[in-house]
Amino acid sequence: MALTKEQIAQRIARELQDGFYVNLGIGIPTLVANYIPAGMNVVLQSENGLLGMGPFPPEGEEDPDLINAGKQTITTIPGSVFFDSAMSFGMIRAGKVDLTVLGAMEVSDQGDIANWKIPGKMVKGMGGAMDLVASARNIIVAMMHTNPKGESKLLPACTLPLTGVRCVKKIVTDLAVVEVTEQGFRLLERAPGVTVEEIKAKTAGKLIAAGEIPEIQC
Amino acid sequence: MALTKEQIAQRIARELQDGFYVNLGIGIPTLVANYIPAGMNVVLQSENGLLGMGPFPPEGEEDPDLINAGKQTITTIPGSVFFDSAMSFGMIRAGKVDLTVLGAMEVSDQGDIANWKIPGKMVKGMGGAMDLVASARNIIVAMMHTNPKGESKLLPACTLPLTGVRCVKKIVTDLAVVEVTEQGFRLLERAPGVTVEEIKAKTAGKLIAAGEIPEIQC
Amino acid sequence: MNKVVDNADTAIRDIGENATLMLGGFGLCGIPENCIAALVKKGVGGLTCISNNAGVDDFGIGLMLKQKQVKKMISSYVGENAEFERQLLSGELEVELIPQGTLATRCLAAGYGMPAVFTPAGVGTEVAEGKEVRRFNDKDYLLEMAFAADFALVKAWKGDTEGNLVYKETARNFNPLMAMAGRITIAEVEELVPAGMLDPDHIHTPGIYVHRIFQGSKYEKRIEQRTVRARN
Amino acid sequence: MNKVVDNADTAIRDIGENATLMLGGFGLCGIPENCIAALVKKGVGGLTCISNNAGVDDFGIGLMLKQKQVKKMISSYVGENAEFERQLLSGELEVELIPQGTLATRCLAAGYGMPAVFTPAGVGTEVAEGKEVRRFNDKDYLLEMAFAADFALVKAWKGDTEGNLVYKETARNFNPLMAMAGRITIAEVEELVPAGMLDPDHIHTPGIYVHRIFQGSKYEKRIEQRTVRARN
Repeated sequence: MALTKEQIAQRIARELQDGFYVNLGIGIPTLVANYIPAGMNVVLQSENGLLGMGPFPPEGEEDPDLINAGKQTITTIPGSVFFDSAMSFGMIRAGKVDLTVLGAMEVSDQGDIANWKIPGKMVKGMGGAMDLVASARNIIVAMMHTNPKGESKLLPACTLPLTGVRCVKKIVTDLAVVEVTEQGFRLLERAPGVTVEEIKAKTAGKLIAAGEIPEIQC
Repeated sequence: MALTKEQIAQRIARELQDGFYVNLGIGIPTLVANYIPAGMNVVLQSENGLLGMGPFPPEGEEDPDLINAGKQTITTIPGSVFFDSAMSFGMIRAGKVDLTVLGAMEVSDQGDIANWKIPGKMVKGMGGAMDLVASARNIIVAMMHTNPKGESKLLPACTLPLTGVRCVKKIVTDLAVVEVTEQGFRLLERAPGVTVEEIKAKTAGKLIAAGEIPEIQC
Repeated sequence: MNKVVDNADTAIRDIGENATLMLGGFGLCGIPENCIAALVKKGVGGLTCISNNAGVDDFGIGLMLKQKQVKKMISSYVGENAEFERQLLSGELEVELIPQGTLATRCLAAGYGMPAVFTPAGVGTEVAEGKEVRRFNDKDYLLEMAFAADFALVKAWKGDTEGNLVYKETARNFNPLMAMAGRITIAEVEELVPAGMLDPDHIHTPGIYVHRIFQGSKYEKRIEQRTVRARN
Repeated sequence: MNKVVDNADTAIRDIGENATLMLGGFGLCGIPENCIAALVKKGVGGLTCISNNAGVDDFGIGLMLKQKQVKKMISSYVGENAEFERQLLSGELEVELIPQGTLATRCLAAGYGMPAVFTPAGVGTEVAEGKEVRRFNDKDYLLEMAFAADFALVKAWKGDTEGNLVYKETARNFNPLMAMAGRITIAEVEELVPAGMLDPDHIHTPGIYVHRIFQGSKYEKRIEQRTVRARN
């Protein structure tokens, strides 16, 4: 059975390590924050200038000066720190953020990612995505395995304008956990009850599935 | 009669304008601070990270965390601000400092300056001098017209290793006020009682002395 | 020299047609509300605006867009408003989209006297088109130029009469960077205090970068995405 | 993950022979006294030290020089001590002098992930020898590389258990820049407080840049040039 968005987030949360600084994109990645293991110290970076992002505020306590990169009202936690956008992207470029999780429209089996622009449609902009993918040491993409038309989003080459090249390290979809290697996608785990054959059928890029492929433990 | 060091500083102080941000080097330049006209708002920058340098502290109130670029204990004034060395040289490079006054061993009639190194002698380093001369929009050199051997310090070309090229705008010495122009040094003023001929004799670089040369008013 | 001016109208008095402006803020957070209102009142047009976002239909830069005062936007993320989209599609408005970190760093470069900077953002994408690519330590970088802006309009929480500024929380964002990058920098603050009232260790923007300052009024500080959690 | 360590000895435990270190401070102001003392005690040698100055004979980096632990100094201004001069003239010590702003900016570059920066400092001088010169807007600049250092040793006034740092007055100087630039950054502070005790708007170095932190002891904070005025 395919994973829900919550389960994708849950699976990604298993990649977290104590002491990690993490940047979570909009959408499924945001949900990862809900599954940080208790007792694990993970600090969330928001690229508009905050380390140590807390939960949404209780109603009535919204602070217009305190938002995240998705422009949502949020809170701080003990140890939070504010800084300007140059320092924010400075620490991103310098590789100080241990893990970046973001959504994508397409990923290639070389690790290229497209997630900001669809030709012919209104383009809103790349925001901080190009900086993040060009800089982060460890990028996990959270997305559905196929698009609403049923077409694979894991491709031999991206068809949409790129956000970054050779940068994605791992992909967690509703069907599988896939690693990007020199040889192409390598299937690491499959959703409970989903066969390797189904994943292969829904992966347009080169997929290596060697040996026993375990089911995803969320 | 040749100017004293205090009089050189006094003359340079006449170049100040209300609202100026000024960086004063070690030696005679430091004395300029004593002659800021009353009521004129001039803010002193110290390149180790302070805007709004105040006077030396009263005895017993020295603060080891509060020094100037000459490593002297100093004080702040209302409106002072501290910053790191990157921002300090950032504002210098960006041309935000209106006037830089520094000493020199040699200045050429092209505006080159040498003030950091004498071959064969122990070299202490350029500190912030190369950044200042390469960046400042307005550089005045305060120095004696000749060295202790009586040799001119205003030369056709510097003989010592350079600190910066084509950067000095004006020179105030014990004998004269000289502007650096495309055509060479231009004599603007002479010390009281000092003749144009004496200045010419003590200036090895090209010196233009056209028309009546007034005496320096301190 | 007195940097303090009475109000936004006086502060922006010499912003003319076709000027290039930087406007601080991220979304609607930390935007120079008073300066924008004054620009709308003044009606000056042909503006090039460097700002991370372009406001919403009835707030922020959106108010200037509605009056067709903006010729070109240089931003990282836009289109939160319908009028923007309409003008863009009709060709009335020119838009240059650049990565957010590149936007920030090109401001920093201007403020720090660096003519250009190298960033990996956009390598291998359409952002790299026409730009110099250079390899350092086995990684490619784009050469990006420092911005030049006639005016920077920034919003701070507190400021003093010397032009020193302190920002609050994430309303800091691009404001200190743009404050450093304007040929003329205009700061509006929620509270203007005499010099000496701000802790010199805690000033974010030194006054040397600020040319005019005024205490703004009637701050709306609108929230774009109000998100809350249930009270326990 | 706990960044807090007991003392300087623990903090510097893995600094080995021939390591490249950055040391914060300007003159004797804001130097990592405890870390230097621990390095002197440990006796590790062959060090390359990036620091604006090199201390005096009996304080700061001078203590390491006396023990011949330093192979190379990268500084903007040195020679306030006799032992330094002796080692330099005898060829025991290698010295690379670079402009102070270049030193600061090469640290900033490392901390901000910029591989190289352009600066006009040193154009036309011996500092430019062997370096790429590039013209932007009719002005020449040198291309200067970001620093790479194994360890950065910095001194702050206050710090919290997350590694966030606040500096005092001009003891800030190079400390926040080097804090960002070390592969491993070790911060010593006069007062270590629990996370949440520092105002998040007033932190100079975010903890993400700091790997180890400890509360130092017995700060001497020596004054190099004691200058006073007569009391009125």
